[in-house]
Amino acid sequence: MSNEVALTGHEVIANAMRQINPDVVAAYPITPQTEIVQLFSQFVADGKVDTDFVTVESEHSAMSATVGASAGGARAMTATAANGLALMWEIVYIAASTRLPIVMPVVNRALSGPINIHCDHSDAMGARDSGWIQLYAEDAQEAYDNAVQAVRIGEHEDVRLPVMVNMDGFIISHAVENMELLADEDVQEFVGEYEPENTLLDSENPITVGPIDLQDFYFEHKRQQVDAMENAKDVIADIAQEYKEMTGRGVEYFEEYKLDDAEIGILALGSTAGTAKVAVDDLREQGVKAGLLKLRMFRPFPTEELVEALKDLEVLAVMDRADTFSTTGGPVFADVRSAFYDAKADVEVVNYIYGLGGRDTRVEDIESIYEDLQEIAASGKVENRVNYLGVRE
Amino acid sequence: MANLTEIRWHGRGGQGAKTASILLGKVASKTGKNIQAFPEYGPERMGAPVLAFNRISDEELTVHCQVTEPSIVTVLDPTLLEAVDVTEGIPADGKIIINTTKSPTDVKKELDFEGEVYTVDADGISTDEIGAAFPNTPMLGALVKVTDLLEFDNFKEQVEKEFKKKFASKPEVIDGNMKSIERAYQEVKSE
Amino acid sequence: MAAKKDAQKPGWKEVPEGGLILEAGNATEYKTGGWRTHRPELDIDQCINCHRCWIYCPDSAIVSEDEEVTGFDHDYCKGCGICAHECPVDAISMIKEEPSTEE
Amino acid sequence: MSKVNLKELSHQDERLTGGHRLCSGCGASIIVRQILHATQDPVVVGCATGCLEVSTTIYPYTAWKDSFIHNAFENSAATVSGVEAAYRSLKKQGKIDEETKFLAFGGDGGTYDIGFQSLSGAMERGHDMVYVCYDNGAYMNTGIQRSSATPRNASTTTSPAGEVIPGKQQFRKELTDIVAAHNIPYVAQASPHKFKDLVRKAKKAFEVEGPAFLNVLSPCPRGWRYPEDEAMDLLRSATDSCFWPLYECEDGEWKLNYKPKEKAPITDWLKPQGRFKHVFKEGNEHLVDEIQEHVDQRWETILHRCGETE
Repeated sequence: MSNEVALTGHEVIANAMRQINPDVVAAYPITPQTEIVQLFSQFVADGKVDTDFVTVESEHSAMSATVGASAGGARAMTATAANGLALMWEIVYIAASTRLPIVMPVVNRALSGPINIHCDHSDAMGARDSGWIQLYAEDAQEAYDNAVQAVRIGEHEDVRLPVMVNMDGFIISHAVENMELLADEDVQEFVGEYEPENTLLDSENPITVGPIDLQDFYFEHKRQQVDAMENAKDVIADIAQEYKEMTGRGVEYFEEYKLDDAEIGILALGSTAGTAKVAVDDLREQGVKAGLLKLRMFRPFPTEELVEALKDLEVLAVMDRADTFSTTGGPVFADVRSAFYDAKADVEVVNYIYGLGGRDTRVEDIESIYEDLQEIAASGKVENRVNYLGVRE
Repeated sequence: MANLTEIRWHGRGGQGAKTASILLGKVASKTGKNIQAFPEYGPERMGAPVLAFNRISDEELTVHCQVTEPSIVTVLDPTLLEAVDVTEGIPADGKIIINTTKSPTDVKKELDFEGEVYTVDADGISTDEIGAAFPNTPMLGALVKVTDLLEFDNFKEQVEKEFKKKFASKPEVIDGNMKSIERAYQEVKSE
Repeated sequence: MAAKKDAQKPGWKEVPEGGLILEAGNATEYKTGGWRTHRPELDIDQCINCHRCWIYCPDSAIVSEDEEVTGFDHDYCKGCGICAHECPVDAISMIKEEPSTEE
Repeated sequence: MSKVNLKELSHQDERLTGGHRLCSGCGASIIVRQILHATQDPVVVGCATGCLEVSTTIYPYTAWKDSFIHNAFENSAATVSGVEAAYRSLKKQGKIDEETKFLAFGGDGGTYDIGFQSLSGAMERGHDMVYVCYDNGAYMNTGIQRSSATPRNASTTTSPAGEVIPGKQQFRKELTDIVAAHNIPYVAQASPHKFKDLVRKAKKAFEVEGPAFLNVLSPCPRGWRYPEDEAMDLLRSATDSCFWPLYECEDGEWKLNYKPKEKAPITDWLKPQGRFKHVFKEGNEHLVDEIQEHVDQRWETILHRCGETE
């Protein structure tokens, strides 16, 4: 049982949270996440959830309290964006290393400075090495699907890691789109009861969480985190399959769009992937063999699977809505290009940094990338490995 | 995207441009359309000129950039005609619907605009029916009239459902809102 | 490769996840008695069992059984001397630890 | 509330074991033991990064017999807020049924300074927790750097007594008062040498519904520089000189808990401590005077507030 509705990304995520009915939510408002917190507060006020809602005084405390709640055996969630995520930073790492299955929607927004409230991925990309699973969504529907699945992924006994559910700020969060909400009971059944193995609140079996971990054991604990990430790949795929059986929707690691016979392709994540589909359709009508790979799972990174999906392209453009300032390209580009090194596939990989601070990225902009790719395919020459799309010269 | 309709709403912060776009989106969605409704991203300040947008299509919508070439533009406040270029990006066969007491011919001249111009006194209608100037709901009636996006009776039925949700705490305003939609639908003027 | 000293310790597949310690109070396996330079000695005849030494001990090292102070847990006593200093009847004295003469 | 009887308390299990690695003669573990003896319920303990935390939970060992969580330096109060929220939620849902107490520790660095916001937030929200600051007046864990709890003219490694500047230039922040301004049910200042007072206050703090805050003076032989067996003497001089008044505020009612028969001169408190050595150099008499003056003023304020003056 599900129902078709038209909702904002905010409403969708707040409803996912209502349906998940977490034991604890500790959150602080920040543009463009604020409405999630507001809507969820109303659910709390109206008694629609059992959640103890902790209205913390900062994001640092939001993540700190969420860690405390999760260590206390609660199913715990928070949500944030940009500077809020930055303020949480220290504890974001602690949540992962303590192996707490916290689910956190992140409404992606440019990280200051200068201050800017609009969409890019500099917030979440900065946290790419924090040990959190990261899922990205093309639209509100996928953000919802990811949020529901994230609970199961994070809590899986082979994983036990926190999950960031990313959604483009304003573009998705503030837009109303058609989507399908599952019935409350279906979500409840899908996520199931949370049964933590160890909790602070089991006085029969008291535990110590977060001890000082020195040279003799720290490295072993970090090695375990990598192992959990490795396990997460199978778990994410399995849960996506199960979700697909229930809903007919679902992407495992990525979606391949007209990629089968494609000669040139783009890899993108977030809402831009949707815009890129329109560009691909236009080009296909003109007889251009263009394709698209929309990445859903960025952490862990599906190295082999990506190479397998992209190895027959002549040229691939990786779109990054954030820069690393390494001067050698964006974060997604770095991983994709590294993946191709071992594969020894004959694919030119170029990078387009785009949309920083909410700069609109239109179908024409994406078509211009495909034009570049056609030129590279024809000439065999790459003039600029890293390109800045839509920035004024 | 052959049957894609893109709409731009002009208003002032507080006039309900965003609400109107969302209401239109939600209602169109109920009639089986694929829709998007979104405000111009950013903080909304009372009185400042604001924008909101719709995309309505029979096909799935994946595009996520801003609307730059709307085929329909709706202006909630006549004073905006002097403040902003409401005709920006509208193709030659586009339509513009304005809340004003002026005639379409006069406005067309004023705007130096090639396409179709429609006017309706949404302030007057809402003042009569709701007791204050809420131009956004009557403008929806006018918009349905001048486009063939939605079938009017079905539209009204869905809007009423939305109003019942939205105004659950003050059901007395539903009738006035419905009447103002009906009147704007009847009273919108073309050249 | 792990250093020789650490090679005996459990590997990453064996230790509990997330740095959890599942055995509450297992610090007792770690003896801090070796930190001591002076050792408290109790004159049981003098002791009035007021338990001031017990409440002031930083190392939970005063042994009390059935409301009687019976001595010290030398596994943990670090020899700070607060007990001796605070004893109202001077029943505790601090004796310099001698190097072990055991063969 | 029943009187605190040490013999009775001695029947209770120790909840902080030996084998922790705090300094010989450290005040923090004395405070922890006294506070844990004030309840028989299971406790979840949170602790800010600091001496207490790094010395009691060195992986794979823990000195805590209760559940314990350390998260980071500045968030002991927020972390315990979260655990307490989990408890409330799970209890409401019938998933757990026992009584549990929540106890957060922080040093003065983790409480007065970097953890101040987190503390304020937790107190304002009204979580049912006892927050204990073990105040040793500097960042002792990392080598005695000054904090906003460091007394004026104390020499620390970041406010050293030099040729020109005689140690820390600011008087310490009155954190107990600031927390009291949150209008929480119970706030008190205590010291472990007055163990009956401290255990009683801890019992009260555990008993009240909502947040309670205890600011406890914690002797540190390393940072204060005194012979470690003299910790309690030093604390006595702290309360006898009125440098560290013992008082409490219950539901807005202030009460003085200890009034020395004769107020001791501040030099009794300063002199045994190496960190104040420079104030006794010839020509520095004014440094002692200004400390004395400040303590006198502060004492008057407290007496007045507690209704001890006409």
